[in-house]
Amino acid sequence: MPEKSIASFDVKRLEILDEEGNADKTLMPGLSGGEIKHIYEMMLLSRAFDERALQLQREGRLGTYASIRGQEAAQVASAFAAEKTDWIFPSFRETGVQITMGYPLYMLFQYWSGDERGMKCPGGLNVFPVCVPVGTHLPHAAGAAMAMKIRGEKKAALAYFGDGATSKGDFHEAFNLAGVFRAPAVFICQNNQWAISVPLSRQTAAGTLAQKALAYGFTGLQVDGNDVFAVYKAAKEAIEKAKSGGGPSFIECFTYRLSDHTTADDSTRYRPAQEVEEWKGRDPVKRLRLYMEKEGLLDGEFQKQTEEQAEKAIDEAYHKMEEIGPPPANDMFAYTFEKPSPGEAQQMREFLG
Amino acid sequence: MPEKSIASFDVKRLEILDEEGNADKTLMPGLSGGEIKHIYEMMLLSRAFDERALQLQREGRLGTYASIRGQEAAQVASAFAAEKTDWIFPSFRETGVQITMGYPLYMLFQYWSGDERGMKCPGGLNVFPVCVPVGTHLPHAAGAAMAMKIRGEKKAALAYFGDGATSKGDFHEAFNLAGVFRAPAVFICQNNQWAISVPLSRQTAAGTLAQKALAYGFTGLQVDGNDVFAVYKAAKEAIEKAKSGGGPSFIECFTYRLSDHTTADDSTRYRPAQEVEEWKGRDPVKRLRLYMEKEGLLDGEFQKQTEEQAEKAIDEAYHKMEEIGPPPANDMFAYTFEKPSPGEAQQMREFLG
Amino acid sequence: MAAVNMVQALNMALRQEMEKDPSVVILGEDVGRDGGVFRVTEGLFEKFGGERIMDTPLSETGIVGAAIGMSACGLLPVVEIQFMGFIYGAFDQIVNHAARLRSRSRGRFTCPLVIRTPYGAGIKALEIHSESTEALFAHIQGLKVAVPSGPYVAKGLLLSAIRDPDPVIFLEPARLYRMIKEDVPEEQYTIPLGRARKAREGKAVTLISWGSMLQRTMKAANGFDADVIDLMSLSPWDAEMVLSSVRKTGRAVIVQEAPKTCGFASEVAATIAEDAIAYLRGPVLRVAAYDVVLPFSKLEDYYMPGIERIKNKIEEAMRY
Amino acid sequence: MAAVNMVQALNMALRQEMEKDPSVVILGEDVGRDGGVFRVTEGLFEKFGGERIMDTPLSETGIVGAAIGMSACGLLPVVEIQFMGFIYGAFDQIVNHAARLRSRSRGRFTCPLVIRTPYGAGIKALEIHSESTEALFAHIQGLKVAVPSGPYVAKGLLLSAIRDPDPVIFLEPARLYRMIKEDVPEEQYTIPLGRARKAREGKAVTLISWGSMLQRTMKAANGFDADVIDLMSLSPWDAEMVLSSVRKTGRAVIVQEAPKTCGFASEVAATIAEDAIAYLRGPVLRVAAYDVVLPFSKLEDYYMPGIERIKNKIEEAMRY
Ligand SMILES: Cc1ncc(C[n+]2csc(CCOP(=O)(O)OP(=O)(O)O)c2C)c(N)n1
Ligand SMILES: Cc1ncc(C[n+]2csc(CCOP(=O)(O)OP(=O)(O)O)c2C)c(N)n1
Ligand SMILES: [Mg+2]
Ligand SMILES: [Mg+2]
Repeated sequence: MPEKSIASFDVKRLEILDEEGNADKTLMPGLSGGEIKHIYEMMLLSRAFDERALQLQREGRLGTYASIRGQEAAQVASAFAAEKTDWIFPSFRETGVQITMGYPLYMLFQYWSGDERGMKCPGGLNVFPVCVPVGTHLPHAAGAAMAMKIRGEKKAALAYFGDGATSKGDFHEAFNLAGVFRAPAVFICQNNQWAISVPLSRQTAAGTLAQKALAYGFTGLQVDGNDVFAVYKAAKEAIEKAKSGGGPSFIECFTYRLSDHTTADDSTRYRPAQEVEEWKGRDPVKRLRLYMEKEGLLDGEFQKQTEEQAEKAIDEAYHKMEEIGPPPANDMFAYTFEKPSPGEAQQMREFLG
Repeated sequence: MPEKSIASFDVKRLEILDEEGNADKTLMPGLSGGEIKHIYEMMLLSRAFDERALQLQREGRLGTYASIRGQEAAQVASAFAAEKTDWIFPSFRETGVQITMGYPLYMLFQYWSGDERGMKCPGGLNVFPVCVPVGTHLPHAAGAAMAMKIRGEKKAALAYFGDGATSKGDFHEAFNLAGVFRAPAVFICQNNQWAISVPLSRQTAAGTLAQKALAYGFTGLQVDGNDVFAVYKAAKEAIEKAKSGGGPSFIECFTYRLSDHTTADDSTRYRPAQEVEEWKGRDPVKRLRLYMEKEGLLDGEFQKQTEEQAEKAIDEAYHKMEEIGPPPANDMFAYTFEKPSPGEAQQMREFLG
Repeated sequence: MAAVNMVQALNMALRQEMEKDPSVVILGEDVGRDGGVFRVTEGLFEKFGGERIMDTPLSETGIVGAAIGMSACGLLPVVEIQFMGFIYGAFDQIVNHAARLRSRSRGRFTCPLVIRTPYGAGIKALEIHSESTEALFAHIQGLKVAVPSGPYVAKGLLLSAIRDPDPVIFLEPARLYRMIKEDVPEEQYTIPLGRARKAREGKAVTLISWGSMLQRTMKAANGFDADVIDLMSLSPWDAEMVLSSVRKTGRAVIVQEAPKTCGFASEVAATIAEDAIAYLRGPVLRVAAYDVVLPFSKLEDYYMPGIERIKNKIEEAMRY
Repeated sequence: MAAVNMVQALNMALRQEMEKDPSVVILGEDVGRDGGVFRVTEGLFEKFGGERIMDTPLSETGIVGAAIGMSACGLLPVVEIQFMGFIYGAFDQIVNHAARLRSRSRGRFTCPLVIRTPYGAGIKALEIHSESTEALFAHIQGLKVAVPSGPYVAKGLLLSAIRDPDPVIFLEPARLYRMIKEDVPEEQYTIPLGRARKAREGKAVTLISWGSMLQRTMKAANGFDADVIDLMSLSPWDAEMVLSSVRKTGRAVIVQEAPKTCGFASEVAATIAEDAIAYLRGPVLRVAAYDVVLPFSKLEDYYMPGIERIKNKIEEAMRY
């Protein structure tokens, strides 16, 4: 009885669109020209929102903000693969996902300005509030997916998180539960290679994050996270698999955070400038634009129009937030419980004086 | 650019000694006859202690007790591979490990009778107290191993735990840290296929536990946990690898819990009798005895003598515990802090009246 | 109406509510085929099947976290944590998520979940099986905390907890599980969260307690003209009943099983000292466990507040 | 002697102790090359290298759990948890292990570790970055809890914490990090754990506070003949100083940043009500945050106890 092999695994990576905008036709997902245009519009809108948020933060009009620059493909293309009624569990760096799902822009501004009303997801959408403690929303996604299965609803739960989140116990317990219960969950990691100042090599000794799914009995796939088509295809297949009873999937979108961690961070303290430069060359937006140009889906006019629309939508959203103004102070008493406890009610009376 | 393979893994299983007591010579670890006899003695002593503890519990002389029956090979052979000064982090079901490390038997009786003095590990040994919250000791082992590396001590940290523990976030975070810091840790799971009433298939969707190590960039090996030689060999190699800077290892000992979960449990409520019967046939003690008989290492005399010695040692230990008696009540004030706080001191005075 | 113990009363509440409301699901370790290590969920797996009675992996973060997700999606999960000592693995989920989801989402998503767990000393269990850290949960805004003191209260309180639109930590004194039997109606009835009850009427001293200490307090109260209050809920809690009793008696003794410092008794005492001090004849006294790490079972009896200690404190109060 | 802020004072304490004692190591997220998100460990990575200043994965359970293992094996780990709101991931390790290892092993293994974490509101941060749940830790037997109120205290208290043979939760009010400068000697000095200090002497009312509320309490005290006590340690805490002050003044106002129910102020009030009631002229008053989920930054200023609210309570106390 020699040492014998009892299991073997292969971890795969999917790439479709290269840096010059050439797509591998054999692998292309079924996306119409209109759909591709829509993805592109969402990417531009996300980027424009991101830039505006950074600017507003610098002007002291928003609080700390986490930029998504460089991660637009991973966010937009995966969210585009979802249906409106799927459940979305974002981390704090998911502007592109929220926008693509149709989350109102002015509410995102509210959120980043420190107003919880921005997290009151509108009816018809199931986008959970931003999760600040890293990785702790993954069990919610597992549970939501379990609930979908129990209730017989054909919906998937999509959880978004970073490479740093894969080190948390919550990641482990959520993946394990989803595996055991074959829950319709899709776990989407944006491996942007940094968790604030901690590089991937300090986050894990594993060669890929995708292989972490092996521990839970389902598959993990790495995709080029700056490649809209690879991301879309992987997400679409995973969502369909989830909805048809095939259980959970894990997608590692290999990408890069082009900005500082947040506006409170200075990444030049810990990150080689050259690495950032290299990844700027792999810009996911540019890559899709090149493809669309080649395919005749985009010209200067469309580009200009899309940019203008984005700016306009953002202007309107910001003004709407400003018009609404800050929440009334006694709002803080209204949501601790459905009905305020006697103590809370008394404190509110004291507060109102 | 098709979907390409970026990593592949093979999970192995090691078996050396079969159920009839035949060993694969090509795989045999270097163990002298004397060493094999010692392992056997420790197995018999562990089993005898286990039986006595169960009996004493039934008589109301010990508290709840967790039997190790069926897991003696996994415990004794792995602990035998360690040096006295290695650090051992046991769960609550590790009598065989403690005994093999030379932990005083009377102190084990103290522990199981509800007296913390039993967990005051004697000098010269580094056996941590029993860890009751499942899996939560694994980070301690990772940290101890990191400390060994920092302090330049050539010691390994061995952590023992069950299949259920692999579902805890603590498992994940400990494995990940050990991987990242290439810490000299050896993680030894006794996969006895049940976590109280929860079968392995409900614990994880993964086909093996060994493959969970892939998530952390080090190797996991499954061994026949009822095979002393396979367990010893795997543990010995892992400990040596750890001490020579090779980083952590994970060993899954595939075994079976022959008894109830603890004396508070009734496993007939949830476990098929036939499964238990099958595994009784794979008794690790019997298997080693058959081997030793064939090799001329054991005869009726040696068997009888070993059994008698074990009973004698256990009698003495139990009497010693009884002689020592229960701890003085004010002992509860002595170990909250090194020096009692003023409040504690005052409460002690009140208590003493 | 039958005389049943607390395990049976809880089991009845769960069974009845699951029959009535298909959204109610149970998850936890060993809650299914095994019926729970204390048998509170006995028979439910057979009756409702594995989709509604879910044996989970050993995974407190995952269990509570998943229950949060479920509760936000229309289920009413009742989680069992096997012993309170193991709830800390889920503490982050409880504190940062269950307690805050309603506030964070301005009511769009809520957590109508219940976390049941046996707690408290006196059952000679292994380490980490005997703590009573209810005060930790009472300090977390957005959580409700309920503690039954006997079978009748247990059933009515658990039904309220399951139907409550917010997360409830439901602490079951393990020592009481099979200790007392009471007549518990087969019909459903509720005991509102946030309200205390008078376990006994009296005029000379107010005794305040909850959970397993209530029994001992009642015994210690013999021979005194004591108003005994069973808080039943610690968050929100019925300060009104306590204050009006103290205003009547002028004396207060609070009895808790937990160590003294920062226990819930401190909150009760502080509230009395803030809102009823003019009525007090003497100090507000606390009976509590010592401020030490809870000892293993051999010394457990010395650690827990006993009837004698409670009596002595009542006598001390009566000296003013 | 230079005027430095609290970040610098803490940095000085860490650097000096690491120079003096090779067993001291630091671990946490971003403590290395980045110098910590608040820069408390700035320059230490460059000076002491990656083996003693360990950037870890994002893993609170793992970090604290590993530190427990390290501390049992002869190191003196100082852990940084990036914000107090993320400490709950490590709560099980802290409560079930760090606090109990000495007791469980009858002193054979101990946990001389420090867990540093910024805490408290007032910095307009994202959600979960502003809590002050010190009371949770003060209720856990076997933990020490220290809270500096300024640069000078910070340095001396941190040195005591590192040298203490037991686990210390060291809470750094983030609002104060760069708010005040004080003269802090370059030499090492210690401020003992478990002791309070008089921040001001007075005869008419005792004001008790700690951490970032101390500043506001001092400002509110202007115009009153107030004895102001800075607790500095919450576990163990200096009940003696509080009681003797209250016996002198007959009035007590306790100011905490945390929500009222079951906060540490309740413990202080309960202790006064138990041991100094005969000296009181009126109620023991608490100023605290409201019992609500801590709001996002836009409403933070309404939530935190401000100078006006403290003043009003002092006036209320003075009416008796
Ligand atoms: C549990 C927890 N610990 C620490 C933090 C502080 N923190 C915020 S983001 C972050 C890094 C996250 O890295 P990653 O998961 O890779 O996501 P990314 O920021 O790269 O999108 C840290 C440490 C936190 N929010 N939650
Ligand atoms: C964190 C935690 N949750 C629950 C329990 C209760 N409990 C004790 S042992 C056990 C099962 C452990 O299974 P496994 O890890 O396979 O070890 P085994 O008992 O089989 O040796 C459970 C659920 C516990 N001790 N700790
Ligand atoms: Mg990242
Ligand atoms: Mg097991």
